[in-house]
Amino acid sequence: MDFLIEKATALGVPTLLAQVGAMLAVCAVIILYISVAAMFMIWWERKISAHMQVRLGPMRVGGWHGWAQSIADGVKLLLKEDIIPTQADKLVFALAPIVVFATALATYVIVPFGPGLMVKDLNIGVLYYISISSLTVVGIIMAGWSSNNKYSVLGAMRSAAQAVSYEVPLVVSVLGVIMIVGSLNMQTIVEHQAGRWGPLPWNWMIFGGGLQVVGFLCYFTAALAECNRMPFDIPEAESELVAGFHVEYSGIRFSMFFLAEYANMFVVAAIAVTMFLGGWRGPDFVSPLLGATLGPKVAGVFWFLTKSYFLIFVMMWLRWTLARLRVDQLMHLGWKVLLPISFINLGATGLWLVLKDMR
Amino acid sequence: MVEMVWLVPVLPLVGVVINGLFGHKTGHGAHKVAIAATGLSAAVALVIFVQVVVGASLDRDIYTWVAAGEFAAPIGFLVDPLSSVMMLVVTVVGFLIHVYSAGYMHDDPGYPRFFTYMNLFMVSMLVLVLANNYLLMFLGWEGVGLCSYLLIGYWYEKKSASDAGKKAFVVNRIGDAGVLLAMFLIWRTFGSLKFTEVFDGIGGAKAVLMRPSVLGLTLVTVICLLLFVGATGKSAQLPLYVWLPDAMEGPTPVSALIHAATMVTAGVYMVARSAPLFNLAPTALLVVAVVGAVTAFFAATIACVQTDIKRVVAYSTISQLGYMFLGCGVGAYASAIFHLGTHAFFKALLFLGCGSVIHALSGEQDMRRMGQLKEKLPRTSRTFLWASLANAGIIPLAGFWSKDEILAATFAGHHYLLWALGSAGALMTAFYMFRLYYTVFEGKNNVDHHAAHHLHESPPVMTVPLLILGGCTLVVGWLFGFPPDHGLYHRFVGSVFEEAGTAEHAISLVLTVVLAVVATLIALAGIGLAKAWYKTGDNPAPARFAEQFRGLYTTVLNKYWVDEFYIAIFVTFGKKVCRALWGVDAGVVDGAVNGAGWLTVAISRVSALFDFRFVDGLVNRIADVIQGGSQSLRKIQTGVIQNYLLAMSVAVLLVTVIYMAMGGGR
Amino acid sequence: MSVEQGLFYFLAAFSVALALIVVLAQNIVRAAVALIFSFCGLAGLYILLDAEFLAAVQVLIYVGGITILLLFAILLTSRIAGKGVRVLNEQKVVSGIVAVVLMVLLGLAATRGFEAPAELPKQPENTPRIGTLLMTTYALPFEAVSILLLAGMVGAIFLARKEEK
Amino acid sequence: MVPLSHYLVLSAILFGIGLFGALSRRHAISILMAIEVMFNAVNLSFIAFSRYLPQSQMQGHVFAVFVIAVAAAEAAIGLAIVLGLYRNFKTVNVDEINLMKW
Repeated sequence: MDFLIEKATALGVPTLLAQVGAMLAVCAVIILYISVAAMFMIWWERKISAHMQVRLGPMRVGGWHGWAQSIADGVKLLLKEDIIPTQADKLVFALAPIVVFATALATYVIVPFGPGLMVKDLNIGVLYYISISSLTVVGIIMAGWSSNNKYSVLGAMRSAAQAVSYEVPLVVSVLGVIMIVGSLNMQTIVEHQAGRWGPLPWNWMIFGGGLQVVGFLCYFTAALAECNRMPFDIPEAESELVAGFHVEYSGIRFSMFFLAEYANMFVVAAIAVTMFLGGWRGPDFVSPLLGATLGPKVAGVFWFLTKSYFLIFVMMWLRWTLARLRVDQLMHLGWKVLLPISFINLGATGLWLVLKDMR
Repeated sequence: MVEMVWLVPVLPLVGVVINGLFGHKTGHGAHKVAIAATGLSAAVALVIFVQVVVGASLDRDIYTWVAAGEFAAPIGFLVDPLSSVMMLVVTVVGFLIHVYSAGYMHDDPGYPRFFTYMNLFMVSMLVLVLANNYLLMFLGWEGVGLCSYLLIGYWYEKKSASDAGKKAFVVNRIGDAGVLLAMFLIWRTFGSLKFTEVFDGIGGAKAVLMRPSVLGLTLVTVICLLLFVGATGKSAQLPLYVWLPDAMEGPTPVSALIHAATMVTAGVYMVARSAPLFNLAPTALLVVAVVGAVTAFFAATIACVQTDIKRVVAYSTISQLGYMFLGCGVGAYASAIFHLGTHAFFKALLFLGCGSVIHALSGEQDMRRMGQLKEKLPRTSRTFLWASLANAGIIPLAGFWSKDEILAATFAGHHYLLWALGSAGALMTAFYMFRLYYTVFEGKNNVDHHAAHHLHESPPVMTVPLLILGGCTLVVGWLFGFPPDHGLYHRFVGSVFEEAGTAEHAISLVLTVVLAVVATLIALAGIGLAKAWYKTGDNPAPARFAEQFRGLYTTVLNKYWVDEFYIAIFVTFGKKVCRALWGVDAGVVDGAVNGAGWLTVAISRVSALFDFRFVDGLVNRIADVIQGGSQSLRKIQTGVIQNYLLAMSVAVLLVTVIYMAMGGGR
Repeated sequence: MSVEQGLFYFLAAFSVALALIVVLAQNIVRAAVALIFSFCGLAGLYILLDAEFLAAVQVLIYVGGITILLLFAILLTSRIAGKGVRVLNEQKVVSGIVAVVLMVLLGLAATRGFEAPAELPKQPENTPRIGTLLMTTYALPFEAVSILLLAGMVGAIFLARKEEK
Repeated sequence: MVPLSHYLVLSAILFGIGLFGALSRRHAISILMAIEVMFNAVNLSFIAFSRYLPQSQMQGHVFAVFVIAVAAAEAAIGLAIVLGLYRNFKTVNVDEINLMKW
């Protein structure tokens, strides 16, 4: 983004205009990416679930394996009538999906797609992500409450409880990495994972970088809960709450929730990759083709996306592997299992660091 | 090792934590923890003391406790002869009393609670003594106040006990306010609260200190008087002594530790610690001396007629504290602290002896129901005798040296009147001590039977501390106090106060001896009188005496009605006002009604008509006014939080307005 | 008018307007939502003050934590139809006056009180600096606050628990 | 550059608004919210001071952190109390809860 601003100012565009323009451009890009990627992921998820159940899933639309299915769905959603219940609190009802989507959008700011390829390299990156992602639940509660429907209220309250509970282990499990790196800056974290670890070519956090396997698992579990994925999807448990907080939503607003959910999935995966799986690091195989300036970037993006989508695949896989937890089980898991484990991990990391400094 | 001084308060703190948090676990093993903690800290204190004697000293900040703007108060320790002596006394006496308590409290349900409080008290007292700045000292000061409150009300199910606790707490608050104000002034004058910095800053700030501030008193005088107000509260001097006798509601070891040996001497310690300031304020010194002497005399008179064994000792404590302040007031700080130390030993011994007697008589405290316990309680009676002799100031026991030094210094300071008061007090001291001794251990046996038949000497765990304290009582006096003013002790502690620029009154050897002889004679006279009256136990003389001076006797017996006075003034006042209002109200309203009645009757009496109507109207108006007033008054308490909040914010608003009107915020 | 000033005035107006909604709104859930956004506006102001760490903490704790709890309690205690009920008590006039006067006074004090330096002093990087301060100068308050939080947690659990019969 | 006084005035305004709310809202939770607004006003002035006054090496930030922590505790306790009130009085309007009166 700074890059864009420089270019624009170099071309004689006034600074303010350049800044605004750059912001708008970036937003446009991200929104585009989110929607496309989300559609792709939806289609992908449907295929995966189908194949896991030895079905085929969408096959017709667009020819090859129904790749255009979710595009069609999207179009349909956009064209549908936008219904607002009469007893709803109109303003809040209208605001809710925007909040959810906007937060999902805002989290992309600090995703390091590649070396130097990120919207804004905040030096509180991780903290920024954590705080922004905690905004999502606000939107959910607004949605659930404003639609004035007992299912949605229940879903919203479940979601609030879940989010607040799982926020804690999420943060604590990430803290280990932050302690090791000594910075909240995403790029710094990625840089820190450079180099080799003995025979292995990776010095990732879950490997030599910090042995943060436990932290990674805690983070991943908590993150699943954060974005209401199976097995933590009780806020929108179809079989209990119809569809939870967004039961009253339809048309474009519904599609916003839907997109936001998948966007969140991606961000969660991206953060996990950045913090634990070495970010965009990977064998740089394209520099010979594209030259030293562009090559590393391309390779970085490639590896980053590969890792992220692998994690997303794992999420979908889990969805068809695990059964949904009951509310009390959920709380039990969050407070009495995840939290202690992540604290132990934190303490162990601290100890490890101290010992390392000693020798 | 001196650097390890922080261990001294921290060790009891460990005890507090263990017994406080895991009391249900330690249960009746609680005393082990507590005694171990205090014992260890006593050992450390002993080592440090020895090193200080050899010449070590320490003034170190360990941690910045408060840092706000340019105000900073460290958590730091100051180890010099003065504080080390205090530390030693506190830890040793405390340790012995802990041991004793293990026996005295052994079948008490709240065993761990008791020892938690005791250890907490040790912590606070040591912080008070070792602090190197006024704020930290004040922390300890409040801490001991809290523990005293908790321990006086230890048997909280007894209303008298909890009331006594509250009384002690409230009375102490008055003094604490003084200390706080003094600290504010000190901070404003010296820009620091550390003893060293304050005392070094005196030279620089002399101009300010000597400037008349309030009522023509110099600033330093005001500071010292405020400090002394705190001292009177904590050390039970006139007029704030009233809480100490009631404090005897607490368990006897508590009375021994807190209300005889350590806490009540905190005031003396503070005055002595602030000697450099006091030396600049002769007026304040005079006040201290006068209050001390008067208290010494006054409390002694009361002690002469009390019949509750513990209260006699309590008033004796007040009186002895009076002597200490007298010493400070005449500039004999060293002697005062010396008396503090010796008194700690023999007064603790006295209390523990009382405790042992009470224990033996299964809770009996009235000395008229005792007597001839000498054979039954041999060890107790023997140590009690030593302590009484010491308190009476018989050579060569502890009390003699210190008290005599104080009196000698008073004489040498040409405060002849104060000296006379002190000596009279000494006479009565000897008298009441032996009145107590003879009525309890000799005289006639008035023990009622079911108490008598399981009368027993206390277990060793209680008597051994008695014997140790008795030994100390026998030796410390001449060991450290001889020769007067040049003994080991004085060469040790005196240095502190010489630095403080204390004017030592040179006192010739002859005078010393003469005064010593006089003092001894006085004490012997008192003892003789007591022996003549109470040895046999059936001498009618005391009764006749009481008859002769009935008025005086009853006055003294009722402690000069000071408590009643206070209650009348401060407590009943509020009620009085309300009742008065109500009375007026009722009377006036009735008057109104009757007036109306008479009005109808006397309608024909034109002459009276105007009169009554006038009265009627007037009366009604008054009634309305009063009713309206009371109505609006009770409306104040609405029970709605937000009204209170509103009142608060209005107050804040007013404060802000005043502040800015006075040009603040610019 | 530079971007910074523009942002400042925008965020200030935003926060104040939403704060007004918070205290005046008829419907309490709307008030809570307004509170959330007003917090976000303040977070923006913190960023203007180079306090990005606190801005993040603000969003994380206040928005993600406290207001969620508030909303939670609202959902547990009240219905959606908040129409028609009196939201202000009878002392609103007096308190309004008090508040306004206090506002004015504080404003006066602020404007005539402190002269800020011409150029902003150099500021160390947020997060490490705060960490160091918390661990050195303010270690004791830090511990005190943590104990306070512990006590608060215990108390909250105890209060909110249904008394078992 | 925005002068310090602007931040202080803003904080004063927010504080006043919060005070008004705390004084005159009936719903207990609204009072809590108003108090949160006051907290934020104070935080703002803390941070503004520590930004503009050179001698304060970001100590204001630390105080703000403390304020936030205390606010969190306060919210938790307050909400527990509100739930208790609701359980016992079936209302959360504090001006209807006045048992502690004459």
